[in-house]
Amino acid sequence: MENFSYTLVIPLILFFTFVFTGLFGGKFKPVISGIICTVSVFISAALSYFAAYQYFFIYGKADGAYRLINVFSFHWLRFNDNLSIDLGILLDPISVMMLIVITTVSLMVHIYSLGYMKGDIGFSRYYAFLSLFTFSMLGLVLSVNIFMTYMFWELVGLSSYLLIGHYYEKPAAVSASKKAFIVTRFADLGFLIGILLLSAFAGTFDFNKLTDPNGGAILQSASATFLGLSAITWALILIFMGCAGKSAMFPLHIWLPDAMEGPTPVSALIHAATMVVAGVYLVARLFPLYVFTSPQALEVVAYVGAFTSLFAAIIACTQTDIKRVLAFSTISQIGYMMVALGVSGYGAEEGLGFMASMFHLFTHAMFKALLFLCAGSIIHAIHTNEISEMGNLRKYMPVTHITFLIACLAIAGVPPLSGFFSKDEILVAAVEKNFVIFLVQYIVAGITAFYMFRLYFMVFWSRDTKYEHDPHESPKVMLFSLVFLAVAAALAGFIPFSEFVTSNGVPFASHIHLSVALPTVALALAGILTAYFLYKKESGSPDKITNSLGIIYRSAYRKFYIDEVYLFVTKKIIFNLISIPVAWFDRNVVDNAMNGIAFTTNYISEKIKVMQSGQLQQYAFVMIAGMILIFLLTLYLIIV
Amino acid sequence: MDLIYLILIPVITVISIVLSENRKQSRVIAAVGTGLQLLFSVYLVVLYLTERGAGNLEEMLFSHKYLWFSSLNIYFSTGVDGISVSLILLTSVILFTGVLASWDVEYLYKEFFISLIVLATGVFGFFISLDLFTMFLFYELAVIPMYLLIGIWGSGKKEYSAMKLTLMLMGASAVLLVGLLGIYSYSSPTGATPLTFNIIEISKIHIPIEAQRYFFPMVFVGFGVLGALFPFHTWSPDGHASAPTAVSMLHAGVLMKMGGYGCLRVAMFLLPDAANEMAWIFIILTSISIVYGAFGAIVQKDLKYINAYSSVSHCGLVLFAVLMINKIAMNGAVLQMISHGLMTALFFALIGMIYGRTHTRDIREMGGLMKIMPFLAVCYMIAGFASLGLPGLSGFVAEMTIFIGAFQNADLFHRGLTILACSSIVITAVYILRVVAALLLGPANRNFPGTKNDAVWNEKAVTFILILAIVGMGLAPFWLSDMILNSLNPIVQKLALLK
Amino acid sequence: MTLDQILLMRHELLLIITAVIVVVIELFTERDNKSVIIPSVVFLFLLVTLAGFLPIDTGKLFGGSYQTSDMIILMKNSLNIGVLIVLIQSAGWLKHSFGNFDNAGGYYFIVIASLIGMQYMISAGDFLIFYIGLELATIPIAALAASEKMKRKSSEAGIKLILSAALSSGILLFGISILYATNGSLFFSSISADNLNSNLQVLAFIFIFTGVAFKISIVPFHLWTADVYEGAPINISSYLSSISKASAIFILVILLFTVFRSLLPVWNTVLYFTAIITMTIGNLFAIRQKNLKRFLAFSSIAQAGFVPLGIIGGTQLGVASVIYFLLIYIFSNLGAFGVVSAISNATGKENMDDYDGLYKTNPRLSLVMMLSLFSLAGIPPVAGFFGKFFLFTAAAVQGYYVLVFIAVVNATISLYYYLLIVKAMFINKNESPIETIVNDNYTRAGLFICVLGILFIGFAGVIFEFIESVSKGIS
Amino acid sequence: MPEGIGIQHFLILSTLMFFIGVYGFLTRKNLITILLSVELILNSVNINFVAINKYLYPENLGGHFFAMFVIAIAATEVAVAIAIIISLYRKLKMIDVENVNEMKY
Repeated sequence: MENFSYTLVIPLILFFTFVFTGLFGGKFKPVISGIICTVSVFISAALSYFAAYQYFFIYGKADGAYRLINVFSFHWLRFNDNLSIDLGILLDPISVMMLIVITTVSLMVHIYSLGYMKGDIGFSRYYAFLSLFTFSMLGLVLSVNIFMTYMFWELVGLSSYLLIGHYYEKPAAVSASKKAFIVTRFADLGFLIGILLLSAFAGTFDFNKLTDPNGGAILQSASATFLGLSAITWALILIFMGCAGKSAMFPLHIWLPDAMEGPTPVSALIHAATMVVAGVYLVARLFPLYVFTSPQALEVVAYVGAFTSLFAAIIACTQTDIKRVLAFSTISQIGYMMVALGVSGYGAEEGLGFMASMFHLFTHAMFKALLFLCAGSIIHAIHTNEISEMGNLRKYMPVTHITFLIACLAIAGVPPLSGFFSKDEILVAAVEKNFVIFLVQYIVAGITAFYMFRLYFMVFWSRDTKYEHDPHESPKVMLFSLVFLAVAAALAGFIPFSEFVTSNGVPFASHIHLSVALPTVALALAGILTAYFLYKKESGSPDKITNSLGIIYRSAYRKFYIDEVYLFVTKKIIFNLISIPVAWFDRNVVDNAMNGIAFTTNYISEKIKVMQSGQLQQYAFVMIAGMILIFLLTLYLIIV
Repeated sequence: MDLIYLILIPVITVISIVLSENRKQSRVIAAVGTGLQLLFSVYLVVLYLTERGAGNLEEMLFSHKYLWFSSLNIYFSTGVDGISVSLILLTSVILFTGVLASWDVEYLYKEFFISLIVLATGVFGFFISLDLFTMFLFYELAVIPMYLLIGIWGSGKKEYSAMKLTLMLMGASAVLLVGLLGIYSYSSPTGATPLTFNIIEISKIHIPIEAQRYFFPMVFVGFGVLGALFPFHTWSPDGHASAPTAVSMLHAGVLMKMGGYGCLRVAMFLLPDAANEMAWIFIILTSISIVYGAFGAIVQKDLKYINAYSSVSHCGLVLFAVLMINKIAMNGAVLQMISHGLMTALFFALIGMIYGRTHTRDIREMGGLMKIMPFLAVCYMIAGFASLGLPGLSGFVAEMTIFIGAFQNADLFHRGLTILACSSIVITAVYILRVVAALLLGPANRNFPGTKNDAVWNEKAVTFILILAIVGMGLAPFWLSDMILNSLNPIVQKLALLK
Repeated sequence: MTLDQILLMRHELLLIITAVIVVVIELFTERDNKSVIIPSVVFLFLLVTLAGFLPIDTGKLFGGSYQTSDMIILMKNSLNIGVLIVLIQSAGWLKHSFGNFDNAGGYYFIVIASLIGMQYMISAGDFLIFYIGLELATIPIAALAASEKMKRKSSEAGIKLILSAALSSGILLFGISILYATNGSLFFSSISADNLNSNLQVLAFIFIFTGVAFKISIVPFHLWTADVYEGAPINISSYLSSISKASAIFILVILLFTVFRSLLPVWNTVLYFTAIITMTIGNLFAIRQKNLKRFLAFSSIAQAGFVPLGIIGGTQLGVASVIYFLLIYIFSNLGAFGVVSAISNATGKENMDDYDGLYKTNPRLSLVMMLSLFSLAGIPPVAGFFGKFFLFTAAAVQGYYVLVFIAVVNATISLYYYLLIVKAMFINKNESPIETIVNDNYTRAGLFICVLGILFIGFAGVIFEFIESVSKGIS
Repeated sequence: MPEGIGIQHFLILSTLMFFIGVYGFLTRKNLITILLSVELILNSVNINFVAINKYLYPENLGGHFFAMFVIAIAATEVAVAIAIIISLYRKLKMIDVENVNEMKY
């Protein structure tokens, strides 16, 4: 029989690399830590590919369906007979697929960073944290237990925090990392409460039991209701809140654009390819639960995803920071994945959306990582993020140019690049289920093409910018990654994804739906053309348009003031209206109440000192009076 | 195996310190004595586990009884279960690191170490006592040295803080004493047996509920004050802020745990009816503690105040969990005690070290310490992450156990407040990251007086031991958790039978 | 009457002999050789104290006018120990105050005479002996209180003590006369044989209670205390606050448990309220005091307020805890007074501010002071904790939870002001602290005995067991 | 035994004396007078004892003895008190009780 126990090495090797480089990274030359980490990621990636091969082609199938394989698990923290936090490894199509995504992108980023981060004083720290992140992300996808997911969920948040704050002397980076952590932490609160609710009703944390369509968890649920929705719906919505936080869904998306303060390879790895799709992954992981117990929750997922994708796409058109454009594009694309899950059903063909979502996750990881790495390459060359300061870069950086173009075409959904296939499946799934959502996604596809090519033209064409010193193409290690990913982004669409990853594990064959594909491609081309005319050559027309749009443009540029709202809530309400009053209350009311006891005692003491007047006769009087009082007291007692 | 060594070792250490001739000698003696104590505690844990592994199902292991006052039926009776064993281990770890952290004490060094160890003796005695009398005795013994330690070696408005702390804790012990005496006076319902202070014996009888209704609040509040129960927590911020490093460590790390332990072992165990009946009142108070402490911490500017308020919040969680009356939550309570003890000790140790270099604790005056003293800064970050409940560190284990346990109670009241308590993890993140950002990150602000060197060996040892414990507990909580879970059986059974 | 019977009074007889010897020594020492009196008297008294512990018969004398029991012997022994400490501690004062020990003989004679009065008082079997003992215990002390002829305060203390004492004994006597009127007997045994229940008897009880409560300084009969303690020489104050108070409590216990046994409900109530008010008033006044003698006066009032917790309910356990408490109290209080006296003799400073930074210069004195104060406050592991705890236990077992609660709260308040002194000694900074004092051996010995008592009486369960066993007879 | 005079007369007399004594103690300013008031109280007690013994319990002499002792002790008390008053007078040059208040509060 199959033996997958080597998969244990996939995450653990990275953990040990983290510990090793973290503790001793300062002891030897920085590049050595980089190489150690890269090698271990390579080992991890190789094992992942091997595992994927074994799973998908040899051992994974049983009775024509891919099944869950519990490689191993042990009780890490036992609460009672049913509830325990287990650590272990679970293999199923999506987790194996994620293994590929994570290790591939991570490996590319590791290699890329050897060039990109060269000379950085925090080089070995950077690599240690990259290992930590990859470890946590792998742990997350391999979880056997929802609480294990939560643990690694937090850990990826931590590594994201650490990596965003890599340039910790830059106040912007510090506050961005803080913001990312706190916003996702807030979302995780929802996740946690969701888990608690879920465990209270389903009585288990175990994915095997939770997601078994015939299992007790699903059958037992939906008994209690609260505010009109069943408890399980609440639980799933709350868990989705956690996903929304991690995956930067509206309104919890605000941390992602700021997270671009981190080194660009980090953005590629964490904030484009892997961590931000953890939310999608989790919804997919709990998908049977969503489908069978709570269609409402699934609707929430779909609508939030749709709105976010539109919202972020609009903002992306207005941003002038190359990484922020990509960040909003990421948010928008994740919205796609959420929509796909939200409109999906359970089963082989019925689960088209599920498949499409995972497919898009896969392709998106490739081309978005590529985009970010290209952006990194550009920033590496000219040391700025502002696209207004770029232009005509195709002359200086040919490889970057070509790979960037491939990625743009892929994301815009131009066939035969990968994005076309996955996006098409999503739209097909949507049109079958909910036309409004389909329409939104359809429009977003056009906008996506527009803003990506706006970016492309402004950076690589446009005006002939004078640079302080001529930009140069990036070193070979970086280009290697770019090319590798470009190939992946171009070809990934040809993978027959529905043969491997489906909601219930049963493979099916998917095809292109021309009725949906053709209009979409047409719209994408329209978007590209618009961008071409507006931005190919430097002209005044974009400014005219923005001026005519006026307040709409300004508010989109300011990201619809969501940040300001948050700032208001945190600074004005939490800080000024809760915390400061609480602190004041504590110091002045509670504390003074305690001091007041002491004060009163002293006060009484001061007031009664006249009793001790020094006058002998007064003493005698008190004595006699006291005696009489005692007598009266006893008399009273005797009478009563 | 006689637990009395846990008392004897510190006592001998104290005597040796008295006889020592100079500063070097006394601190070495202190370190050796507390180190021995630590080894002994580890040995105790090992023995305990082997004994349990061998199938010993007695409620208390290694129990001994020495007759003390026969007419009052007072024994010096000792014994440990998983809960006390783990807390003893915690205490000895923190004591040892506390001594190391005070390596450079110069002013009245002998007295300092003596007071410190006397304090710890009180704590050890408290945890091994099975008799309410000795328990109370050790409780007070642990509180009083605090006055001197803060008053003499403290900083800031130390006299005020020391007095406030001592009086509030002694006031609490006053309330507690009445409760304990109440339990004693009802400890022989039939009159056939003499009245007793022995916890195990009392747990086997049933105190009338009318009496419990009076004594439960007294005992709970009495211990609760030590566990920073709202609104009786105000001794804690001032006390922590003024105390010297090692004292803050022991105080927040260990002393406050006596409150939680007492609530669990005495209030809940011996007065179960009233505990079931009146828990809701205290659940509300502790919920307030949790959120209130966290919010209070957000705006503080003094590092120690931040931690003090954070302790209010975290210790509130302990009592909150204790009141949830189920095994998981109570397990979480004990885990939280240990976890909070370790990380808060680490925090205070680091604050002390940073203060020793910067001569300020105001976060506005510092910044970019990561650049200036990277070792301390990294350790501080780890402490912070432990505090905000990051997986892999101890805080996560404890908090999650509490939340899961608390959520097992299937009514809206408990669950609603559990959700409220959960929200503290977000607020905790806010203030921890605020401190981390302001203190460690950002451009280096070198405009503080004092030296700018990084940690020296004893400081490294302190942080290393504590972080090791935190990580150890965070990575492998199972053995600790199982040890505690089994020991909770009698308590939970007694409470649940009456529910 | 045989010799054996006479020897029942061994304690008193030995004391009388000692007193006579003291006079003889005083007469036959040269004027510039008076210092020899101190060691000889202390040695003599040490012998007397030790002799008190020898086994002895119990029984009655003079037709029941005089009685002893194991408990009474224990009480006497405790008083002896206390007086021994006082005598030792007085050496410094005698030297300092009267130059060359001029009045040492007289002083010792008077103190011993007063002790004889107390012992007779405790051993009294009828009201006559009781009254004589009481007066014999008080009047000489008034003379001593006024003995510092150069100080106005001393005379004031004397006159306040003698006049209030006279008034209180007048009241006491009036009470006795009423009791005599209702009963016709002055013997305790025959009075207690009657069932006291008439209102007149209650009235008599209250008069008598007032007289004794005055000696214990139970509020509201306490007002003389602070002034007298402050004005009188320190050793007299410590004698008054420890020995005199303890003896009065002993006799109160005996009276309540034997003579007024049948009025138990009445005196329970009376004690209940007076206990509360005594503790509270004592504490409230003590908080503000700056003069240490005055401070200790109020502290001793507050301490006396705890005693009724043991008496109330009238149980054997209670009596045992009262005796135990007092035994510890004597040591603790004498320890505190001993330090104050050592410092006062050397420097004349008696104010709390003067003690700032004392630990720096006089660590041993400070430590003794701290231990004594902790013991008074009832902090473990020193003996005071055990004393208080057992008192509270005795009351709690009887169901007086509210009273216990108030008492414990008061104990906390008392901790506050005891800590003020600790703070002064250990924490407060002082530019010019009291210089290092070289104590003579007497002071050292006196303090050493106190410290021994404070440290070990609590731990020694046997002592409490012994007290508990001898107090069986009373209830 | 005089005709028409019963125990109640003595008791009334003694009670009056007692309270007059108390009153005097509380109101007189001169220390000597206060001392006299104390004597009044003690003598009222003596009357009590003697009268009660004589009228109610003539079979034994307890009351009489008691009275004797009280007289004797009162004398010593007065002796000491006077001595202290004299010592006080030497310092204050007066014996007004209101001036004996150096120590208070």
